[in-house]
Amino acid sequence: MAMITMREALNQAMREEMKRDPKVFLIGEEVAHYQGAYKITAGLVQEFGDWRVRDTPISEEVIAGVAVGAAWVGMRPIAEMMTFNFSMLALDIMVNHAAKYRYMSGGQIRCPMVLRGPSGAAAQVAAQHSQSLESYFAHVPGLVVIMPSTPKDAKGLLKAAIRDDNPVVFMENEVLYNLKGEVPDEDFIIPIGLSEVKRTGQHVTIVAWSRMCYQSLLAADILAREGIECEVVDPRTIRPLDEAPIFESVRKTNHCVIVEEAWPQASVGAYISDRVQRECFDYLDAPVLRVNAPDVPMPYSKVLEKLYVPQPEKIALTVKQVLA
Amino acid sequence: MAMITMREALNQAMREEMKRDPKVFLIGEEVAHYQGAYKITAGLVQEFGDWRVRDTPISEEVIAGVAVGAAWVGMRPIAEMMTFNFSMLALDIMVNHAAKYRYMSGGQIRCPMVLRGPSGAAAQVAAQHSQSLESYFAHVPGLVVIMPSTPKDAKGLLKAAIRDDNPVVFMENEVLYNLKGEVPDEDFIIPIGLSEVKRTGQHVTIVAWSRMCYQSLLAADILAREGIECEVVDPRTIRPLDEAPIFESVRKTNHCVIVEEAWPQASVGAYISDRVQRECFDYLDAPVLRVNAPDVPMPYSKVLEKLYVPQPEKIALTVKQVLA
Amino acid sequence: MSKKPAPTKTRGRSVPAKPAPAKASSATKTQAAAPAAAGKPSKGAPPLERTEALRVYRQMLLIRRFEERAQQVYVEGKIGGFLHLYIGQEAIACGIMSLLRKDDYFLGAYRDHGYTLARGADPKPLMAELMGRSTGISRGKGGSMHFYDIPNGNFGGDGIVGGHIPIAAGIGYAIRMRGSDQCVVCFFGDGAINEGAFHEAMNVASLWDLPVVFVVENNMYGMGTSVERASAVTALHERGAAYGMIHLPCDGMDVFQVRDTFADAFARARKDKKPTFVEVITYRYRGHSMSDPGKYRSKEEVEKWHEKDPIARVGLFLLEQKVATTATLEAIDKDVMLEVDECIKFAEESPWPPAEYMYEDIYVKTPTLNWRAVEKDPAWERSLPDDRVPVVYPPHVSTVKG
Amino acid sequence: MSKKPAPTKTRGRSVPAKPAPAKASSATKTQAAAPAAAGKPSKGAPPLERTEALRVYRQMLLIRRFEERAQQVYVEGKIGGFLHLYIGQEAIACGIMSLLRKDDYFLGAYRDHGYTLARGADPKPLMAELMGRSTGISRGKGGSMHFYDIPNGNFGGDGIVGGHIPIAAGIGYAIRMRGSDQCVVCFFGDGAINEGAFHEAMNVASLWDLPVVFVVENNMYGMGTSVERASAVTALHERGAAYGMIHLPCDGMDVFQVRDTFADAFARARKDKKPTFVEVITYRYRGHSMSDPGKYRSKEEVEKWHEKDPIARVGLFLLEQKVATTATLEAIDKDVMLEVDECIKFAEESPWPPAEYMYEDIYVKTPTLNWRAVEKDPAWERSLPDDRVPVVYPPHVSTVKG
Ligand SMILES: Cc1ncc(C[n+]2csc(CCOP(=O)(O)OP(=O)(O)O)c2C)c(N)n1
Ligand SMILES: Cc1ncc(C[n+]2csc(CCOP(=O)(O)OP(=O)(O)O)c2C)c(N)n1
Ligand SMILES: [Mg+2]
Ligand SMILES: [Mg+2]
Repeated sequence: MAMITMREALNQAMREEMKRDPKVFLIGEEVAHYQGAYKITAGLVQEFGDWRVRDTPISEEVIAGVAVGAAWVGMRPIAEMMTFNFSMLALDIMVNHAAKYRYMSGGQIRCPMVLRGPSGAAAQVAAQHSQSLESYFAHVPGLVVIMPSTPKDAKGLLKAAIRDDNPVVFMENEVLYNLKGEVPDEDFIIPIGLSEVKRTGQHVTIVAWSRMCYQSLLAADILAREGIECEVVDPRTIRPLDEAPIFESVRKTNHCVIVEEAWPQASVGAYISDRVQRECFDYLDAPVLRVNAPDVPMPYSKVLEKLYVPQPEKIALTVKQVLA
Repeated sequence: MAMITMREALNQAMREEMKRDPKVFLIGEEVAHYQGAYKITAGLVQEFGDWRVRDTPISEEVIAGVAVGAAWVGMRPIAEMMTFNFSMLALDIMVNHAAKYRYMSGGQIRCPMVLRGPSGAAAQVAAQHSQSLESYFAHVPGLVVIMPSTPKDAKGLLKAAIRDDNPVVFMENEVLYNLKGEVPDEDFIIPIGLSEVKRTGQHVTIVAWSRMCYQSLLAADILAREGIECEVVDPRTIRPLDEAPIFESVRKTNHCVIVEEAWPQASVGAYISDRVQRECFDYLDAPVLRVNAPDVPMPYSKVLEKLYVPQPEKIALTVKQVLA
Repeated sequence: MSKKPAPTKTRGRSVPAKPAPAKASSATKTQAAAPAAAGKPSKGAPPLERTEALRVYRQMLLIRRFEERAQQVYVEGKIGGFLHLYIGQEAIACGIMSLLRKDDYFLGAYRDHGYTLARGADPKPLMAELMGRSTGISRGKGGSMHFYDIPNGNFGGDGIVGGHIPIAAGIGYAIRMRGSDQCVVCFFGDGAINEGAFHEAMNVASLWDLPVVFVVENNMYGMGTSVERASAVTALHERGAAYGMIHLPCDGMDVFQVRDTFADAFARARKDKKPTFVEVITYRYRGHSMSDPGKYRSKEEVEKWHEKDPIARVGLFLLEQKVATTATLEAIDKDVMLEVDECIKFAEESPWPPAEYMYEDIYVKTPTLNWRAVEKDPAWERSLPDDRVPVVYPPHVSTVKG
Repeated sequence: MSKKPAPTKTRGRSVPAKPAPAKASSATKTQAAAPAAAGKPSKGAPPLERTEALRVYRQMLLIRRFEERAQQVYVEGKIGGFLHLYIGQEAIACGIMSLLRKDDYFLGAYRDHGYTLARGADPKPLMAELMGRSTGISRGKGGSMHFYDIPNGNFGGDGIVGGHIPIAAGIGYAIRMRGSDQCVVCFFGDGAINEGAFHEAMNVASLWDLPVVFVVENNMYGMGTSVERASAVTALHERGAAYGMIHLPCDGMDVFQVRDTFADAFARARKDKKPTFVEVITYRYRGHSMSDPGKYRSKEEVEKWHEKDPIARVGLFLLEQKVATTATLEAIDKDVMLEVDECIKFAEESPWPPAEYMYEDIYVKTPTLNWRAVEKDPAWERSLPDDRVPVVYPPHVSTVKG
């Protein structure tokens, strides 16, 4: 076990899979000679050359489109969105093509690709650059959506995503890139669609993923000092959703809080809430509560941004509210 | 009161508003000389000329972009998506521009535009042409989303949308275009954000909009014969959501079924379910149940399509299940 | 065999050309420049063998009769949704496919019957697909707009105008990684070139030297909108100059010229790995789809194009060359009609897809998945570990260093 | 005053040009064609009045000093997020704004400090915006990438590369509807022209004759990617030919040439309603943003460009023309420094935005809304019935029949 950052974990995952399989290649803006806008792909072009680590023009529809076409004929592309804020320009490719051609062809086509990059708020990059758009991908049958919260999960799940034969949307979080954690030294993968209980507790179940899982664990520490034991479940994969462990936990704690960095309406968190009230109806002592970004665009000023992003204190407050 | 189709109602709304205000204009693919792919804009170019009824190249990003730019400098554009299946190509313009510039400029900019067109399944147009993507727009603060279910609502709400000073996404349903209904003869609007109880009943609350409201009313007829009285609430506006009447109804019936044509995950219906379990927790005798399209792409064959689209029988079955 | 006419002549003949002088002038300039830019004289295609010529004739006729019958059956309500007919454009698909190698790829838009038939697919599963039967080439789940035949490199029909163009660049990219001399043909319409997707894909295909042959089938209209009302420059192939890509026009009503033009383009793709942008000038005889009466076109205009009928043209050639007699041609037509009748029979006798089909072919069953999570999800539960038909990849994928 | 140099010379000087012969040849051709296409001899701009020349000099200097200080303050942690500096490109914004009419519009990308200052905005609220204060021009909610000054027709900064280009076409469309002789300037970078949005917008601007002046500021790089590695044709203005649009290059380090070039473009937009595509060749002295050390550029290359410094060039001109003495210029610089100091002071003394600001400026409070539905929603509850600053529309909107 080595202590490495999520940045290193992601970089290792890609390097190892590219070594393992010549069909794996990387394509995106500044991924090669600039070493990645966030340095996630550092060193790869030196090792694998321009055809397997490809800098592109600023053309998101082509970045995703090239990945889809190459995947259809047997390659295993990893397409990087410099940030997922720009992925709306590639959404048609993912939703109408990557997710549907297998179906429309009666099972003749497969699309083993990964669309990856940072998602969510960074630091003061304002409204257009601070969005959590996982709901756009989670809404769509035919796609797989993964959002890791630790270096280990990031490496194991990215390796699984690259080996997976379905189109996978792999959403990272810029703020977590420098987060350190233990990662096994040997070759390993974490199965897609496997949630993990990141902390056990008997009073309340917190469902949270990516950066919000991290924030929730901090909230759990605060609450523990007050004798409130939170069970924090990290789905890790958003689609398909590993529901059973969530339901199991709620049936034990009888209380549920869902923490999400995205806006509240028509979101992943709303769906999990719907599933919990449906499957744990007789076990809930209180309605499922949710913590989200306010239902407004992200402001630039740091004093406002701090109020915007769900903080441990706010999560703790909501937990007390659900237990009240 | 005249009996007219939803097609005529939409056409009248645009004609009347274009007469009323020279700043209103229409832009989209085939909206002018072809009279509209679905003939919604028939006769308008003859009356208002090419500058106010503009045929465009097949360039969705420009259709929405031209509308946004014109709106910023004081026009009131109506941009047509031939169908909302193509709106992903215009999504960045709507989400990162139409919805955000007012905020990012500290209130200097307004974007009084309407993005409209048919949404949802038609008849055997298969996976890429049968999508209900309202969740993509409902997710986003800064946008208004409207989905009418009757000719009267269509006319009154489209007129309101055109007069409204915010960017409005107005999603119609192709299958309802020929639906007839009574529409007032005098000039009228229906306020945005006003839901309507389309049928009163005491046993169960059905929340449904657009075509699904129509299907739910058919289901209510079937159930009435068996003595089950459904209250059908049509939000009509998806964002902002007029919640109070929904909660009021559920507190009366103690049962809730949400019917949605879209896929179930990260959707508008999931959010309404979350809101109901939250606000009506102590009133619910059973979990909120949902009827959706199956979580798969739309198949072409008519025998499969019939199984795919939520039918009155399926809705009725779910109502019985929630009451069981 | 007809040689390429001077581009300007082609334009004059085919397009009611009224572009602004600036545009026109720059137009001819670039056109003239194009072949030169190829850097070598046009070789053209080898003359058609007598038998091969007959085969192409029969194939063009099969597309036409197949679609004429489909149109009838549609009116009878046995086909639903959109039905876009290729009638009038047969020479393009047949000319190109007559040169395409077994291991090459192609993809196009929703007007896709012609490509699939020209590639030699059995027409029975195609008619069955139109009728939504389980024996359809896409198991009844795609319909008219979504014909795919992957074992033959057919990535078929896209319902999103322009959406498949970046994907074609991706197939070209994979070919370069492999280092093989395959190529990919990307068909799209005159309306599609105004989508951003076209622009982004053309730039990278030229920038990275991808073996993609871009074919804009300029049939003069995108639905009801003429090229003049949609594109600022009406000589569409000139858009290629913006990407430093070799670009030229071609008479799409003449299968021989199509073969000459594309033989060069394929050679360029295989040897030099360079893309080509060809504007094939043609016409769709029918409305955009079954719901379109085509009021925006004059009777005279339509008739003018029927005089250039691509099938009649080949028929005439066969007679002139004494390859066939009127009797032979009639016999071929009869034979084709019979084949289409059998397609209808096959389709109507085929079973409807069972309900389970709805949940199949969404995901690939993969070992990287936590099975327990999805055991109740039919979309996963009914997924297969492999594709329904084996996709042809080259045995070994070699990657080239850039 | 310098006249336009032969395009090829400009290219040679500014771009390490190694395009393939095919591209190069077609390049020069189109370039030559362009001015001709204008159909009338270039008139150029009126010579700068002595006072006006001094004003432009001071303005360019203000942009540079303002950004140099912003850079310092950023390092001190008083500015957050992205900070993209315009330093090196000042002649473009200042040359263009010196010709723009009060009722004209413009918009650009995130590298937007220069445009806003050149348009004559008070720099204090701009520095306050960078520091996220409530007195900022966007109330502290936009930051460096989002300067807007609507009363002065400034639709400012877009963080989505290419996203604002279709919007510029929409402003041009509104101008045509009005029948006024306004025009709109759309600034974007060399990296933006490979976005589909550029393609779609250029086509309609030319097709519909929209009074839009498209300005690609070719500073040789999009982040770390050089034009050669991003665009198949490196003479970027040639992309204009694909849309039949008049297109030409311009030396962006020379404010006088900028004025000459754009005076013609504006005249064309106002009189003929025709768009123009100008490639302004320039260089960004700093990294792409504060996080970019700019390793991808050689010291020599950067120095070569500093020799062409646009501000020094104007200073020299002022001295040669005896408009100013070295003393005057130094006095101006001192004065500018003082003004920037005051900006910092103003910003640092300004209050932080209160929490309520987060919920303001999202929706317009409109009579068409059912108020009861949103009374608990702060985003609606705090919305205003009007804009925070009155937007200048022409008093009466007349619509023209096409
Ligand atoms: C992205 C997108 N926009 C609009 C449509 C609707 N549509 C379908 S076909 C068509 C016209 C296409 O014309 P063209 O590209 O010339 O092809 P043709 O039909 O002439 O073969 C349009 C606008 C679509 N399917 N996809
Ligand atoms: C749609 C989109 N894709 C990618 C980015 C990330 N990005 C920001 S600036 C930039 C480079 C733009 O270069 P250029 O257009 O030349 O403008 P310059 O920075 O040189 O002024 C990129 C790739 C973005 N902001 N938006
Ligand atoms: Mg066409
Ligand atoms: Mg640049």
